[in-house]
Amino acid sequence: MKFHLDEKIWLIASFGVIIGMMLFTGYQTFVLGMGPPSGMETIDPQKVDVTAPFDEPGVYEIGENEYEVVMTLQLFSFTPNNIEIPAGSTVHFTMTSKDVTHGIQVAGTNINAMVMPGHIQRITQKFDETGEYLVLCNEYCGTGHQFMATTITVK
Amino acid sequence: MIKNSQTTLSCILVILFGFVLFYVGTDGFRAYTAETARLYKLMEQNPTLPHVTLEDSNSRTYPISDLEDKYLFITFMYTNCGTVCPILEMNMGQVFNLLPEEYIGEDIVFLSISFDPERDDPATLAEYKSHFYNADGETWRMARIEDEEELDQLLETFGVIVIPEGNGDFGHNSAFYLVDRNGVLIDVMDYTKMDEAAERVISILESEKGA
Amino acid sequence: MNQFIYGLILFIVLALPPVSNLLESIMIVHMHMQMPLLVVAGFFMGHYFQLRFPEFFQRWNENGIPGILLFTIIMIYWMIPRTMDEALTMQSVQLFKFISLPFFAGVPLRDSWPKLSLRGKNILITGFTLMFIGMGLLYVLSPEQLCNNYLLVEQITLGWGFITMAICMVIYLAYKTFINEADYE
Amino acid sequence: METTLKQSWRDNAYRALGISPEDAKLSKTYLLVSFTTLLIGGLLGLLQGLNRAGLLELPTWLNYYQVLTAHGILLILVFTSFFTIGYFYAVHSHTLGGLLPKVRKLAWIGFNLKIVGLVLAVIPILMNEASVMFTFYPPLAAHPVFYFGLVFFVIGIWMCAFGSFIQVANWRKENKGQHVPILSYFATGVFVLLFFSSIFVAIEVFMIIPWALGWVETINVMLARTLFWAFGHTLVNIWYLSAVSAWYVVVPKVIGGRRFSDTLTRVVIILLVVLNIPGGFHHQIIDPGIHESVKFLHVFMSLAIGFPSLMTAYAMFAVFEKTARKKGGRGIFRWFSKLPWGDVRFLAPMVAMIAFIPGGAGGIAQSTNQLNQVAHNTLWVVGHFHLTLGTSVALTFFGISYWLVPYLSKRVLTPAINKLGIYQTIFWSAGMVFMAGAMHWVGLLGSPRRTSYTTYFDNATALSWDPYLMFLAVGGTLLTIGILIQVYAVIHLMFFAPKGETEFPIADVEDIATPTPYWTERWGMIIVIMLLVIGMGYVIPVVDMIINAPPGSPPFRPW
Repeated sequence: MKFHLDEKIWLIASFGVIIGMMLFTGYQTFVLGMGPPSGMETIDPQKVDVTAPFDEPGVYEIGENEYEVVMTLQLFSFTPNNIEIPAGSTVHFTMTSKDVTHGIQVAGTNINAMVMPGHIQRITQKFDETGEYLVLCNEYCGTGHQFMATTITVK
Repeated sequence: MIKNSQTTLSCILVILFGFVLFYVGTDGFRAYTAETARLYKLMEQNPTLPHVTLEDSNSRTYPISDLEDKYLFITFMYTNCGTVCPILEMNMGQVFNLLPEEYIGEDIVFLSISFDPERDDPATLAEYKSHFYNADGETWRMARIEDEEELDQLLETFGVIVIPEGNGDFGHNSAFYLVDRNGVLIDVMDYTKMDEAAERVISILESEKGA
Repeated sequence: MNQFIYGLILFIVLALPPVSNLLESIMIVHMHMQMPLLVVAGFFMGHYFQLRFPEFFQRWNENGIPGILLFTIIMIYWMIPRTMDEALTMQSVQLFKFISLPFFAGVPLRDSWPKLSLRGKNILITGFTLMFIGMGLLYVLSPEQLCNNYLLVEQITLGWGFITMAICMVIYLAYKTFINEADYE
Repeated sequence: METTLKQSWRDNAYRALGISPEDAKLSKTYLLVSFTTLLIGGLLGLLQGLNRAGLLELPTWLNYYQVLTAHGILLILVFTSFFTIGYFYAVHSHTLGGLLPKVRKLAWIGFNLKIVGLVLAVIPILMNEASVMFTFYPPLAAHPVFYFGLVFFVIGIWMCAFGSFIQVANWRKENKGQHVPILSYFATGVFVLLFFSSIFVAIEVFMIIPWALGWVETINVMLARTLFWAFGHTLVNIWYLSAVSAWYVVVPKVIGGRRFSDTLTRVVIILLVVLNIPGGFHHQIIDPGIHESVKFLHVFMSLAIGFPSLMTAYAMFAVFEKTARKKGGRGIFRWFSKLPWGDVRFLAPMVAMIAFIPGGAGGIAQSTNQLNQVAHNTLWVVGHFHLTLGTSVALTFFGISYWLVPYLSKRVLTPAINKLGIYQTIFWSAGMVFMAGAMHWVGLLGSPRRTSYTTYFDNATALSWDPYLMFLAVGGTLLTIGILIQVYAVIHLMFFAPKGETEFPIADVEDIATPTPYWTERWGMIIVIMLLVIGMGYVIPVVDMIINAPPGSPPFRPW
């Protein structure tokens, strides 16, 4: 195959874009620790209520300005709901689903993760700005899907 | 014709090279896994126990040298393990049963060492011990090594490799370790061959008696 | 010459510590990606050696058999669980890996492959297929951890990787056997 | 020499005689079903758009999610597959010298199986027994009949794939050593992908059926989801590859130019076939249970698909420029005016290609890990595939219909219908600019996909999305007008347009073109490489999902 010069340039540039995206993604994931949520722990989806820590979902202070939210997602609600935390705190979410596949998304933040039955999902976010954040389920889960939402209030 | 013989010669050379490569690489066709290679090396070196401080299921803290006037039959485990450790400990119990009672506690002490000191506190160890009816806390002790450095040194000396899996579990290799009265590692045995291990221990103890 | 440069670039990229660490952190990637890529790098670089030392290859590898033997030996050597482990823990073995795979496996493969008869090629592929099935079964069924640096689940994954490759090669062999290319070409 | 002479004589004979009535009937029937589903699916889409914007409340007996399931299945699965099969069987008939009787028979069997499957799948949806979306993620459990329908549909597709393979193999036997004509080569790529990717969904459905019937209690949720995306993502790319065939081969002829390098075209097809299936993992970037390093390797596998597309972009613009300059076009950009913008057969695919520029860029963006986390499951994604599938693919298919339908029905494209087609394209483009544009933007703000109208209890953030959603409704309305025009045009061209001969436009390669290497014809080897790539992508995560599986999930029916 014979390549023209401009074709060569284009192909190298294309390849460069792809490799560039790769390197940047890798740098963010492995050096900055910004990888996508990938909780590896598993749980019996039918026994969530009796398995620690999900037998007691809630907001726990685990350090200075550091909170853990142990959360279950179930057909059309989040437990706990209407969470309140002080501004500037880092929140670690530990979540699982009691029934079907859900998704958690907090508008205005980078929180976006699939929460699936049998798997424990983790995601961490620092809330600096005060306000009320909308938390919603972004994976279709049934008739009441559009009502599956709650809020995080940062004070 | 000359060329042909050269090719034959190079064939032979290549095969020879391969033979040497495999011979060196597998310690003379003996060790095909790093684990067996490790065992051969351990047996040749006979390392001595480093100084470590144990905290056992009865919350007693003492250096391992306190036990050194006796033979030690050691395994490495962690209580949260759902795969190999229960089998390892169960098999250890069988060896325990196979030994004549006269030796137990007198000439030999069984010791299960946890490499997960964070979770395996004395209470957890005591609970775990209760699953193995012959682990009495005296003649068969379960202990952790709280000091990270000491633990690492012991694991390294005995060539125990522990890889955290990230979800609270560990991948690790398993074997029976036999240490003599001077704190020298004298044998590493397959943990699935309890009879062989028991025989080996008995023969050592008996020969010592005879001498 | 281009090929030599591509091969060299590939070789250098693979040898970069972050790349090699990443590839070696997963067992199956270590064996089925890094190692073959090293061979591929050697395969490309081989062209240069062929041009540079045509005498040598002509004299010592006339019918391709010594080369393919060397290739096979090196490949088998790196399939031993122990060598994988030691490549991670011992500098010298690591070094040997980066030299042997491209230069003792990739280069001779480059020189030998075109010299082999169709039958020879098929025998080689069949041999590797059988070996892969064997290695696959070993890794999948072994209840013990064969490599100290890799977890049991990675070992099973590697086993299935071997079996997948074997299946692909069986399909290839079947395609070669049952489809008569002369019907189409 | 003699054989080539004979060959070209035969080609000319077929070209002169046109397609045989039986082959035409087959393709026409496929296309008719295709555009009927487009009409139904499109109208359902309008309902959704209006509801989502808060303008229309659906009656209680018609659930939003029911409508969405039907819309997805009809348009992503049925409209596209029937069109593609109708199109490529016409291609085979034209370029390979008529369909073999057994191949035609296979295609009819496939047709009937697919119709049976379609009916079986649609009935539970209509009864609100299968509101599981076209992705049907377990543990959502639809009525078992829904899954039986899918099985029939997949087997129907396999029949058509086998038919295509037999036809091509037969041609190659009769034309030893020659390259398969380029459009049939595309067809082979498409059917290879269809066959192998649908194996994954078949495995998934056979996992689900005993579970949906209650024979087994639980299912491995992660595994089912992964198998789905091995199929689901490839499916979308199959339609894309079908559209690309028209870009490479048909469009150059329509504008009066030559094809870009034959070798490059075939290499692009091979790359798209080989690289495609593991790309499905970028739908699971923020899933639990897949390790970060595996996800990283998959970024590469996903982005690699972008490479052949970028090659395509170059090739297309090279052809345009060359042709336009030959016609006297000048300047850096002024030559654009020399292209036949008034010809719908060019305009529709051209707009489709332009839409693929932002569409493809969005695809590259959202298949990288961290960027995906921003866009995943928001309306951005819906906007993205309405650009790629809804515009690049659909509009190319529309463009094809303006010559394919009259070619099959032995009628001609009248200037009036051509003009109508231009309007159609304008409506469609404008509708998509409104709808997909609004979707992308509001998606970045966080508005989720797959949800009926909601303000989340009058949440201020959610209320602020409403103005954008209004654009979505406007776009949806324009698109519906576009669909009505399109379906009218197809019906007209099929049954009412004036009789006559329409050409099947296949561009020739450049005279100076270098010959294509023969290895491009070795499909056995290409398939083996494809399987190896699939193995590279899937062995690690799938073994992990099986070995480290959590206890499974029982079925749920939360609607």
